[in-house]
Amino acid sequence: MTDQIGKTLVIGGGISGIRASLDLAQAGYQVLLLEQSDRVGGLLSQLDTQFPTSTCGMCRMLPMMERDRVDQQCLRRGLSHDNIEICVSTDLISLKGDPGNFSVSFLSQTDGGRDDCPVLVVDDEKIVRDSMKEWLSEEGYPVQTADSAAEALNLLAEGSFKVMLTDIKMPGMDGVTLLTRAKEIQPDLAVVMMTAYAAVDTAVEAMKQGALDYLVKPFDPDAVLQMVDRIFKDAVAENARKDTVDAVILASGATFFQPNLGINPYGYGRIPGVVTNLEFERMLSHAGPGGMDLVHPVTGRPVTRIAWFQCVGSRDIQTGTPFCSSTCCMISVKQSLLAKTMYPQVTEACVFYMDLRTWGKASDDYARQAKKAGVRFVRARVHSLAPGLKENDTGIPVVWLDPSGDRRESLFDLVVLAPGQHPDAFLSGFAKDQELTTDDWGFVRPEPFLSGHTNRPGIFVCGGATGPRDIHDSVTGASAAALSAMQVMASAGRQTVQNPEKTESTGLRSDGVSLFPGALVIGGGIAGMAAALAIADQGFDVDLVEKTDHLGGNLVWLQTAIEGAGSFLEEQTAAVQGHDRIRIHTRTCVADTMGRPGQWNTRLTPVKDTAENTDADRPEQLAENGSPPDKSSGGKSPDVQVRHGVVVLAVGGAEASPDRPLPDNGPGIYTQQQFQQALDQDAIDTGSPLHVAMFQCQGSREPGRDYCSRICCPRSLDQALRLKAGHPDSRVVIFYRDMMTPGLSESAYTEARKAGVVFVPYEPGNTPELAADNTGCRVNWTDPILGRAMEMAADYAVLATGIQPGLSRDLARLFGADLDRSGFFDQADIKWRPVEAMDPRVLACGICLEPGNLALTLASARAAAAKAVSLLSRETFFPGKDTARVRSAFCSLCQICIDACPFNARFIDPETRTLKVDPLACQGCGICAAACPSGAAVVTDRSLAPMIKTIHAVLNQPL
Amino acid sequence: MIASIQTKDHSITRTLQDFFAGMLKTGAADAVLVPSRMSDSPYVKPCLIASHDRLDRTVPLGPGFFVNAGPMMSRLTRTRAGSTLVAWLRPCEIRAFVELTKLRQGAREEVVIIGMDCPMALSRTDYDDWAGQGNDMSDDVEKWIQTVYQKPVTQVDAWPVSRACQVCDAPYPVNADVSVMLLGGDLDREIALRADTEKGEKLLAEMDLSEGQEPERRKALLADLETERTEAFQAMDEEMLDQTGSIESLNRFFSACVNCYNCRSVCPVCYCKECVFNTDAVAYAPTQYLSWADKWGQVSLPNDTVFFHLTRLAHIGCTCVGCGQCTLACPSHIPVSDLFISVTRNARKAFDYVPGRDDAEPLPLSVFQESEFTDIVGMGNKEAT
Amino acid sequence: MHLTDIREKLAARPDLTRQLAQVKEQVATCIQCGTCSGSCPNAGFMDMTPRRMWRAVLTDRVDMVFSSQTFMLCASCYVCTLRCPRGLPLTGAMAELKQVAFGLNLDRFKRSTLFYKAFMDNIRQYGRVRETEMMARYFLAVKDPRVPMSYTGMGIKLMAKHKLHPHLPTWGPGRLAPLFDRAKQQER
Amino acid sequence: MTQTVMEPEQDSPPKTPSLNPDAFEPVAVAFVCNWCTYTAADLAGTSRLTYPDNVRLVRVMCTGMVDPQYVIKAFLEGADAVLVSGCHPGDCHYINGNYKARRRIKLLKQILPRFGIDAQRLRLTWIGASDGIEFAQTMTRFVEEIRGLGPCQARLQQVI
Repeated sequence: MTDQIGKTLVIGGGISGIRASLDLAQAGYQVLLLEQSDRVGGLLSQLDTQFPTSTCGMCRMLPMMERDRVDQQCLRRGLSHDNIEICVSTDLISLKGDPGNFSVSFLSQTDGGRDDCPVLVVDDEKIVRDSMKEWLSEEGYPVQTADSAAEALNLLAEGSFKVMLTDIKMPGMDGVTLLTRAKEIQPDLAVVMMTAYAAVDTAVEAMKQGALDYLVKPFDPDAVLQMVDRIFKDAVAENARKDTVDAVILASGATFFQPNLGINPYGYGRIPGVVTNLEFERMLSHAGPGGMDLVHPVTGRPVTRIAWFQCVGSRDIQTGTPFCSSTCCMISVKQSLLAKTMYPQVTEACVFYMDLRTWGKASDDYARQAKKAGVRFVRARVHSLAPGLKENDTGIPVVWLDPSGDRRESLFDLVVLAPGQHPDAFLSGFAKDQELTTDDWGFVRPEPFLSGHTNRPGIFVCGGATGPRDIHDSVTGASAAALSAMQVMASAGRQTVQNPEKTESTGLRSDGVSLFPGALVIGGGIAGMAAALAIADQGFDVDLVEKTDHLGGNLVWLQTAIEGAGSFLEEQTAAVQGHDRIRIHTRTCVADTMGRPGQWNTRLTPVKDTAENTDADRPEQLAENGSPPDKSSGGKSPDVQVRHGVVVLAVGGAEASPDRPLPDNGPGIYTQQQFQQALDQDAIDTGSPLHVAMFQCQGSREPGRDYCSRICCPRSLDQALRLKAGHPDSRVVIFYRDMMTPGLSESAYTEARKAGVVFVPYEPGNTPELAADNTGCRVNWTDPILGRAMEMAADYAVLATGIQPGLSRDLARLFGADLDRSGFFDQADIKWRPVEAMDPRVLACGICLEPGNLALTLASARAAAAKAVSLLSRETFFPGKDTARVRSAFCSLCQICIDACPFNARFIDPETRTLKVDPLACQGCGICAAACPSGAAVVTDRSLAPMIKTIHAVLNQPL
Repeated sequence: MIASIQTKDHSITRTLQDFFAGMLKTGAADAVLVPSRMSDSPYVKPCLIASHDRLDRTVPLGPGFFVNAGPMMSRLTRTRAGSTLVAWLRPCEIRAFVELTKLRQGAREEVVIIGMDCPMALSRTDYDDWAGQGNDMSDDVEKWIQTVYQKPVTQVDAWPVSRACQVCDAPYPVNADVSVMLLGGDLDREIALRADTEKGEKLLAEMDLSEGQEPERRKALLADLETERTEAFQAMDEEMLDQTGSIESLNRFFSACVNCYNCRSVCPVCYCKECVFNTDAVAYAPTQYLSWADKWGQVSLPNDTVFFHLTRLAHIGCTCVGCGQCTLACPSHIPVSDLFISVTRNARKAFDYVPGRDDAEPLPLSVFQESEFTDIVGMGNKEAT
Repeated sequence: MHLTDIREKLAARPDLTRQLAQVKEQVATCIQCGTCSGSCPNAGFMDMTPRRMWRAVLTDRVDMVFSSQTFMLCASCYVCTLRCPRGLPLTGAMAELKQVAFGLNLDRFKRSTLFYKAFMDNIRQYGRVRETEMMARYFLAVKDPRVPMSYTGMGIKLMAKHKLHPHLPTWGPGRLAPLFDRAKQQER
Repeated sequence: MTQTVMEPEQDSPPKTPSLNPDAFEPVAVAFVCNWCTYTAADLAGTSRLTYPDNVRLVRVMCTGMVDPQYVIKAFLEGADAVLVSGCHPGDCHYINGNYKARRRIKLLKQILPRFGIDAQRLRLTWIGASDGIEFAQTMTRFVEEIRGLGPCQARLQQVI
């Protein structure tokens, strides 16, 4: 045990790095944040708005509690937190060690660049001097030359050098003597002898006298550079700062494909008006070129017709990129929507895509908004671009093939390319140095079932370094990685920094607030278990509530479908059951809760036998018209009271039931889950050639359930491949709208095509017809490419209906949270605070939060646990200095301020009948003060009296 | 459901008194709130009466209006009392109470509101004149009733109707449980009551009344009143604009104001426990006054007069019920309500808000829509005032 | 009728069936994005776009495949192969379809088959194309007087532009025969 | 004091605000939100974009904390114009403060022009964190507009 404060190195200051750093800092750990560029924020500092909100909410990442420790400002202006040391323009020099003891050295780019490494070249041959000078200068080294040892000594006396490259045989004083004399003048000078092959012995001798190394003539430029670079780096490493950290989070991000590399079919860099989406983002921004106007970058004329090309450097074998970059579709949806709505001049906004990947909870609806705004979406890939005719430059001609096979042509002022995400050079080097396991494309491959763990203990990874990621997944993954780092620091016996107020000799602040040191986790599926375990492992009591009689949730039926999931589930269940800090309550649900947020006292009650399990998570007293729960059994109440400071909603969800009427539920019609279970139980003979038709988006991505469930496409592909592996003559046809295989899951799509699975796209309103009777199913459809009516007799029809969240509004509201329009947990911010309610003490994970696969579920569970742990780790919270106060003498209890407060921070204390402020929820915005007519709601310095003074002061300043 | 009470002894007042007494006797009401004289003085104030034999001094209908009963209702209903209260209110009092319930200053659950057609009240000084010193006002009251409910009047004998009442755009009950339809009625014979809510129906059912109907002339009379009052409002609005259309003239308008804040004390929707202008929020250092005097050459005290009135306009801009109490209360005879009614009735149009119209209608400043008022955002749009 | 015809013929030729299966395998990962068809310079003359051709191959619609002239019109310019995001050997696949079509000896491809044969023979013999002789041999082979008639207009135009040389200097037989033999050998 | 008053960086002798229409220099108060418009103002500053110092910035955490009383007071204290500027809809750090501000400004615009304070003297704008150019342009244009309107009456004498 040591009283050392835990410290984590975070590599990369993009949003993943910021998120991980803030989580660690809020938990009280120290963070060393290294960033190569000159600012934090990464890519996001170039994006004014994000999908699917068309707004920016980056500042919502800032912690809501202990706000005084963080600069309350837009993150574009910078980040500052007491516990985070931020080093921008800094390179990582080396990293060695093990969990609990990594030594890291890093160097600011501002000190010790190559221009600080002057080189002296001494040779009597001019050609050698000149060529050496040319090679080294090109690389940025300041070079001086001397044609004799004597001149060299003069130069050495005048100024200092880091490196001297000297010939051995020279007229006058020879190189070896020069070496001795030079070392007298400048003992730390690195001297490299240059010699002909014949004189190597002399060179070796010179090394005994202090030369660092030698080069054999004739030398090749690379060898010279490598030698000087090595000396430079060693010298630099001496200047580098060194530190010791317990854990490392790699958040170095990804880079964008450069469209001008390779065959460049779209003429990026050659054809004026072909830009990347990042360049277009700047054009859209008022801070970019063109200012408030949207103008052509070359001609300066207003832009009216814009085309977006998807999959540039993604899903393209020609650029060595078989994977999908996950985010580009939505970036283009956003840009086209913004262009169309911000600039009425834009008459044509047209997105050319292959599959519109609007996966996840809110994206599909966003794309519908874009369609409504008049953005045209064309399922076509444009093969190449040629510049328009110069003399009448009317635009860039774009030619494509529409789905019916007709060739179309249109002119566009701008073509916006959506380049894919690729691993960057830093990542490749780091992965190699640290021997991290990477995938075929160079992204770091996380360990299965351990989101963010690399093969190296103590080194965690998140964000773009693990593959193409959007903000939401990056932020979630970053919090999960922060949890892993916290676990390393805790097991190394490290401490957290507690509030400085506590130790100040000037006296203790008396307004500290503590949370009840425990967590209530509702839902015993894999999400709930993972969250419970992570919280309990950090030393906090957890009550885990499960409505059924067993743990595991959906993973129970899914376990055979996912490789390794069975034993993972078994391990997790055993760990939860064996944990001395976890109390498991099966066949139990939440009845009601008392107390204020953070100091909840929640009553758990057994699920009644008669109750349908599916409704059991509904708070009982609300479900039954206010009648008190059944306490009659045995005269003694079976209810349990639980005190907790945070709550994690992990109630999961289920496969949605098919929305459209099915033909008598014919024998061959299965839902995706039913089909999976039949496959897993060998109820289907995959060894014989089967005809199977799979239908995607059954009831999803349509009004009513207008989100993509994100899991059905990969599951269908998995099932199809399994059928094809069982018998190659099996005929599998997948009817789809857009195959949602973002990121690296694209490879399963390709595999399925290779295996001969037939994919048939359809549009809503033109759904294939499924009929069934005792003899089997029949599918009729029109193939859009062939333009022919097709028919298929199928042994099985499989309907992918997607996920239906299982969270009831009553349960969410019990803890001050709510449901979103799709019935999932309403996140405080879908991008920036993805696992929290507006109140950060209310968390959610798994598929009641958002649709996702096992990896995403585990990531959200660990992210939620990270939030819970960082809150519970604080013994006392001291409210911000600007926390709102109530002058009760003036308060009429009109509750206008309660309505106005965006954070539910104000409430009427039932005991005193006075208005109170929850100091941990209050963000000091002052909205209450503006709403209150009586001046009873006050926020330090942001109320009437000081504002009147300020107004007077500013108006009476001299001009 | 419309019921009818037969008028007894040609006295409408007596008939109504009996009606209230009946409620108390049958237990349909535990108490009634009715304007009443406390002694032989002519002044009437809302009185909470629990005993059926104490109704003889009540004046349910009459030209005296000294207190808006809205805030009194707020006092009586702030927390549950466990009893049924029947309140006899003027339309502007109902409006005030509805607004106060939205501000959580009261609750309707235990109240049955009987609202009446209210053609007018007299100003305070005119009322004094009208009532004289007479101990028995009953004949005058009956005469008044027979006059004002039969046709639009702008004055009763020599006494002009108060300005706020002259421009009142809703002289009939809105949002009451029971509406007493007096306008155009054959009041010497019967009084018609309409139940507007379940609670109202229950009350009328318990009173065991005969079936009635809306007076035939009532609708036409209401239309006439509306026309007349719209015109009166426009005239007042123009007059006010003329008198206060600039900061300079506003200064003049309020030049007699002594910052007594009576207007806000009697205002039924100025619900603050303590006005912010009475707190340290608007207290200045002596140097501040000197600095103003320096800036303008002089500074008249007390200051912040216009600041106070403009703030009050902002605070009650949507909720002013137009009862005219502020004018009645002003010691300096400033027609405060003329200004407030003219400004707020125009201002609230932007939010399509009418105070008292609907319990469920949220206060305009407590809610918002994501896409609204886009015309007031940005530069260069020369939007209309 | 036509379908049965082609199916029967294919069934009788396991080698061609195998070749067709290979084509299907080559284009299996096609995602019907249409890049091939958009980039094809001859697409405008084809009765069916290459994309639809691949779709027909993948859905085993041999009737559609071999009632089309699309693969016969492939000029082997390789643009589609260069642009295909799936990296599919589309030009090669077109060539294979040509071969299967020749092998099936279908009536509708007779003229194309004969034209190709005349062309290749001509090259084999001379090391370059001698248009007049090639066309003459082609016309003889078709055995249909309407065919030469249909080329008359084009012939006259070409002659007017001095693009046809009725009296070509003759030089000895070309030396391409061994090359052709070797290619044939390799194909096996 | 949490709100920062941006002092105009000037060493020249103070000009007395002149009421002579020929030499009229307007004075305006801008309540700017800490997260967006203030950041934009900061960006304008660091980008060396100039804007007239007639606009006095008062930093507020959120436009939603601008009590109508502040606006009224500013006019009565002699401001020729008042600007309230914050985050674009949806961007608000406090979720919806800007929407609430919009309603309050709407109400003020229903009331103040009635007393001769031209509606153009009260402005509400959304200026995002990265809109430094827009900020500078808006300020310039704002001042030009007020200059055109002339001094606000309330500036000429004490409003009691």
